[in-house]
Amino acid sequence: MTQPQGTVQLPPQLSTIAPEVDAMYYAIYWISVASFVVIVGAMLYFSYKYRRRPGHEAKPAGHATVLEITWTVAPIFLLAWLFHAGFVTYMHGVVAPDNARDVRVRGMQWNWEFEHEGGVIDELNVLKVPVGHPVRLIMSSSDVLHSVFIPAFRVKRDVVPGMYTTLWFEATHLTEERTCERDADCPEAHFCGRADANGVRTCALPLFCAEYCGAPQGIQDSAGRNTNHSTMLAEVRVVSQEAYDRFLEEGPPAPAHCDAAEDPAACWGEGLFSQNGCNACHSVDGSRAPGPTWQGLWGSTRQFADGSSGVADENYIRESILQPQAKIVTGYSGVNMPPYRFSDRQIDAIIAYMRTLSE
Amino acid sequence: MTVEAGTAIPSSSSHAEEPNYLTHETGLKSWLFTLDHKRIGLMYLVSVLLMFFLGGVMALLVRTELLFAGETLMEADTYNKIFTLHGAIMVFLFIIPAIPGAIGNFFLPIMLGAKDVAFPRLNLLSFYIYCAGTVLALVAIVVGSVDTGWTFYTPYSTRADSSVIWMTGAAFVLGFSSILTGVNFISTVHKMRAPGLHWKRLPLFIWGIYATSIVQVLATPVLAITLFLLIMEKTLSVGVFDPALGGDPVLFQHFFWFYSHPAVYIMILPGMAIVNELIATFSHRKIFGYMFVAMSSLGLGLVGFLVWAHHMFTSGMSEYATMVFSALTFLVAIPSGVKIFNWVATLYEGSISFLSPMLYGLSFLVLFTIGGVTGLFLATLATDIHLHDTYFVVAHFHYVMVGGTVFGFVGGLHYWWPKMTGKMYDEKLAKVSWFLVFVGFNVTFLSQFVMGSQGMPRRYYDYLDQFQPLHMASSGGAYILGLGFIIMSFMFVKSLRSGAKAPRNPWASAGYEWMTTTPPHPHNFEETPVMTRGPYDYHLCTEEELWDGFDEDFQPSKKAKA
Amino acid sequence: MASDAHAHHGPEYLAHHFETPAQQFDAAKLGMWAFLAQEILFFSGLFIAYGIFRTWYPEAFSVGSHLLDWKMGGINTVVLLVSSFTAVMAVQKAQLGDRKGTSFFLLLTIGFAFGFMIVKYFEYTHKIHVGILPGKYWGCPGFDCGSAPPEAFFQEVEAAINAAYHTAGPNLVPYHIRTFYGIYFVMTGLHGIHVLVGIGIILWVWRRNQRGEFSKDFNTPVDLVALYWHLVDLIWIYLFPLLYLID
Amino acid sequence: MAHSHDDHADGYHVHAHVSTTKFNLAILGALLFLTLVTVGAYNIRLGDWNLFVAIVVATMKAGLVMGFYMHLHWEKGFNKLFFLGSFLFVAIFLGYTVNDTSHRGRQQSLSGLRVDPATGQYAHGTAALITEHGPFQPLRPVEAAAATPAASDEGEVEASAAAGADEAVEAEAGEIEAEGVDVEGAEAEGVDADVAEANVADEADEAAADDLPEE
Repeated sequence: MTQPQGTVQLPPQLSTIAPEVDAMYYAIYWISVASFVVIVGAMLYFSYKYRRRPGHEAKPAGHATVLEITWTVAPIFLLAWLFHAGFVTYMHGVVAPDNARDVRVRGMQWNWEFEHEGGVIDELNVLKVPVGHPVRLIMSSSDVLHSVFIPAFRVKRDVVPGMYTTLWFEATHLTEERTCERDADCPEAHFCGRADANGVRTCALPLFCAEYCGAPQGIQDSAGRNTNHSTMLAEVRVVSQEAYDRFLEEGPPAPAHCDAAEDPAACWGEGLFSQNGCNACHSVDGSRAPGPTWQGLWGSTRQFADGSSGVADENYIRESILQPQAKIVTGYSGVNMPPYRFSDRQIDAIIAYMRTLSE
Repeated sequence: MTVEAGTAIPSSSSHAEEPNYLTHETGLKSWLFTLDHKRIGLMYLVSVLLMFFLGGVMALLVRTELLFAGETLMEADTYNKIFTLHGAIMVFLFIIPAIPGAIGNFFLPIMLGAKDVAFPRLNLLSFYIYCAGTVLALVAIVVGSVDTGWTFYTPYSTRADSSVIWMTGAAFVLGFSSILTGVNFISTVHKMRAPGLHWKRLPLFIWGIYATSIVQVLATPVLAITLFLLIMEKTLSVGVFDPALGGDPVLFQHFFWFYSHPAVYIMILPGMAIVNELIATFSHRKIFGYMFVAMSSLGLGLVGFLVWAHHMFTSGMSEYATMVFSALTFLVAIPSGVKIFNWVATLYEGSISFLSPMLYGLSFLVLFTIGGVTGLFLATLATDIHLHDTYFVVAHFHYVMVGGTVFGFVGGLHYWWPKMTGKMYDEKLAKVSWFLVFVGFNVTFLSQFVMGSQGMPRRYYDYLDQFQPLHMASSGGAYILGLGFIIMSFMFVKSLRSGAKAPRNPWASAGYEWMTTTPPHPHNFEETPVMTRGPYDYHLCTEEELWDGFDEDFQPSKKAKA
Repeated sequence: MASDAHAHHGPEYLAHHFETPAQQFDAAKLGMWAFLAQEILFFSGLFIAYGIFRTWYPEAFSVGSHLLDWKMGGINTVVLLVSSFTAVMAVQKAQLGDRKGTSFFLLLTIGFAFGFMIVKYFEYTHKIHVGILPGKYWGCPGFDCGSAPPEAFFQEVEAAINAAYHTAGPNLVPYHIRTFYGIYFVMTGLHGIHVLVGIGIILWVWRRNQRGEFSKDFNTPVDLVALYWHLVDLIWIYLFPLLYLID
Repeated sequence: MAHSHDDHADGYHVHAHVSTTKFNLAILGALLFLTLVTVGAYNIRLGDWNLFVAIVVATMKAGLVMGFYMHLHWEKGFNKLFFLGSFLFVAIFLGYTVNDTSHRGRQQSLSGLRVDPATGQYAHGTAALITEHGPFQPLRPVEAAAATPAASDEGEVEASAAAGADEAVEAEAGEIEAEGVDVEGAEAEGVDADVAEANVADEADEAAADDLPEE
């Protein structure tokens, strides 16, 4: 499958709606060029022909009602057509097909979080979508306005706090997953994504935040870049449907740098522990925090607020992550841990990490 | 125009002894407390030019930062403040008051043959309210960090720090200056016309300013209440716009654009108004389809109220609203088109001279046409979704606001400069600066069209490498544009210091304002004029009216008189 | 009629840039109407916010309204209507050249305006004291969110919930009641500011009248200030049922 | 002088309408009567017709004030047009804005909605108290509510929700039920006394503050 080429004006068409939108774009473009040539051409011609010079005098202007009415009324038909065609295409882009796969999108200053069917949350700022299948994004924001904009798909929709908005698209081509060092290494419409833990960067389609969402003073992301509206950039990876299904089943794969680790699962678990903000409430060194410390937690006997007790085994940990309120350890009632959704493999990784804290 | 028996067109030789508004009273007090609309107009002119300079510096800072990807000159948050200030200063402190406040104030009563505007005290008051607003805006710059963009979208603005209150307060106050000016002009146009000046003889400049005034009076209060609610939201937490308190952020956008879209017409209508005068004078011809052009101004003003939500097609509002607003938006094209067609038709069989004001007038036609047709991309729903909030939009509104309003304003400034100051300027330098401004402007913003349609979002501090060449081109254009304006300021300063004395009617115009002395009499006309012909009736003008006081030194096309 | 621009040729009250008193009067009138149109648009934003949130959150508006005392609002409505009458009488007296009558009715209007503000003062202070406040200050007596609301707060809200037409059930406060109070305070507050401004300019016009500046021929300022005052009344005519009288 | 102005031929005499005292009093009477009507309509509880009657009566009163107290009835054509025209612009403003706010989520389910009808989940960024409790909160702090049997009893809440005649209430019934469970759950956990004492507004305050970027 070769990638289509973009033009001087527009990026390549990588979604089903893109050719429709581009057809409208070029229709308007040529109408514009024609109007411009006629108006400016007439202006230049008259300017030359009737330039002030000896022996030439202006004729008093008359008025031509027929002419006036013609150029008032004639454009209406053209404009009505433009509106109609534009609206029809727009509605194609608005109403998602029934079989679309839903991806929930959360915008926050200055990151994107994508939650796939079954509660699979990919790493921040990465959106995987299947090729050749409609995808519907259900979006909301937890702080200020953002806007999802994928130029290659010709879609854009604001992400509003307190309100759901949706958009859908169907990607027509796989992204070229090649490693890169700068944008120029990537094919058209792609950019060189963020470095993973090993410093490896891969080409992907850019997903911009198109609605201004500000910048704090001197806040930097892990790569040392200023975090702000312009770096609220996610990578769109169009993968095959099989790969997408596998992803849904297994959740996001362990990060590449963990392959080399002594205990790859624990390495991944540690990453999840900090990425998902578990460290805000759980310490790993036994110090007091809003939630129980993880040091020595694995395998210990837990006393619950309702008087019962149990051993912290795999089932208990799994339940505590997915339904935190099911069993409350004495002394921690009133703490409202929200439920977290992880794939089985991720939970296994977290447990593996927890084990290392009890050794 | 003839003035009734006993008075004659002041001849160029005698006007040295005539009292003029600049010299009949002196001293700082005579300016600060003046009720003379001409002096108030000049004070506005000085203030808006200062603000234009300030906003221009911000623009160059923005473009310099964008010269290269990543940090070039400043940090991200500084950049955000700078582009916010660029927008807020240019919109609220420059473009909106520029033409009505400065040129409108100066020439509207003169063109009506009136001694002053209907409410001179109110006029001075609106100038001082403008000053108060400016001070508030400067306070906002000094005390803090307004980085919300000039649109103050919630909930970002409700959560940003309290300097936003100063800036929104400034816009609130400036709104009242704008409203009072509008009220004043409406009354003046209705009630202060000289004998014989009926509606069909009204100069098209007046028609444009009149339409603007109506829009100002009806739209600006909505901005005031919007900003008031925003301030209340920040202080009293009323929660109308903030979802964290149960409000609706999209509602803020409705409120904001209900003003700010008509505000686009508050900006562009006066620009068009000036272009009418430029084209008529330098073609020596009445504007073709005069009544259609006049009515299209009112039409634009009215239609301007019906289309505000086309700024919100991606905002998450209902598709019903999207459909209605897209359909109505196309209506804007009709009166705009009528104007353009009539201006081109005016050139036909005219006698066209290419002095610097006319160059701005013709540039307006070219640039506004580009600004207009690119509007079609944004009115059409399918393409707007792709282009919204990208550099395409930035380029589009700069073509309308700068290519339209600023070119109109600068053209008008050249055109009326001799009448206002009594001094001529260096035509050669004027042409050089026009050339630089025209070329610089197009380089700056044509590249932004391409960037935008390729997907470069606006208000970005940093960008992908693929946009690098176009950003550099755009910044380069901005420097050329800046240079053009520097040469222009030099030219005007030079004219004030050593410009030759301006004759009564340097452009051989039939416009009413050229019939009085230069600089004008403190009461505009020594005696109340009686209009017996229209302002563009060149065929009814006497030799004396048109060519008297005409001096070959300033007027390269004098030969054409024959 | 080329008139001499320098010399004063009309009555004293005729400004130099007008030709005739009628022109001056017409210009002033038109300017005032344009200004009033501006006021209408100014308040429109609040009415639209009101309309949208009332459709979205009928329970909040129902309960919120029952927390207001319609009798207080009713008294204020009557006060403002009567003050409108005194204002129009002041205009009539001025038109007839009755200086004393004009002053009398102007003062009466000011008196009613003060009456209105006094009633508003009691309403506001009670609300603030109890903690019936907008947004995050809901339930914060005197804007102090550190202290618990007084018992009166709970009793009043409970009574309102029980009396409201749209309600969710006993002891359940609709969250958006704080939005209703946001709108209530902004609407009545802005209206109150207009009343205060009105008091100021009526006083000023009264003073000019006392100085004998007005006559049968020239009384435009009285006319204009009355127009402004009627507009203030006009807005209250809508505010009263929309805020106080929701079932 | 002044003869050349066609629109004010008799320049020295300003012609304005003068109303008689009797007429002004009659208008005042009508206004007071209409005030009685609107208060009366409120007190006989018209329910859904409340807004309609209120608007109609208020508009009649406004008409009287504008027409006769403001002398609009005798005003010049353009003044009338300008002032009354401003109401047209208000109508445009209202009509088009409401066209959006009351039609969100019609074409594309979910788009523009605040609650996902399928899951009952509120969109992110909603007021924290709503995401926690739904659109209705217990009047008294949870601890106090426990003391009042009516408020804490789940069945009671459910019943009242079902009894609510209003559609909106019906729609929210699920939420209330969920909230009832919450209350019960909180009790079962023996909520920290400190937490319970903090009043409802405080929680909102804190929650809102939590949403703010702290940078």
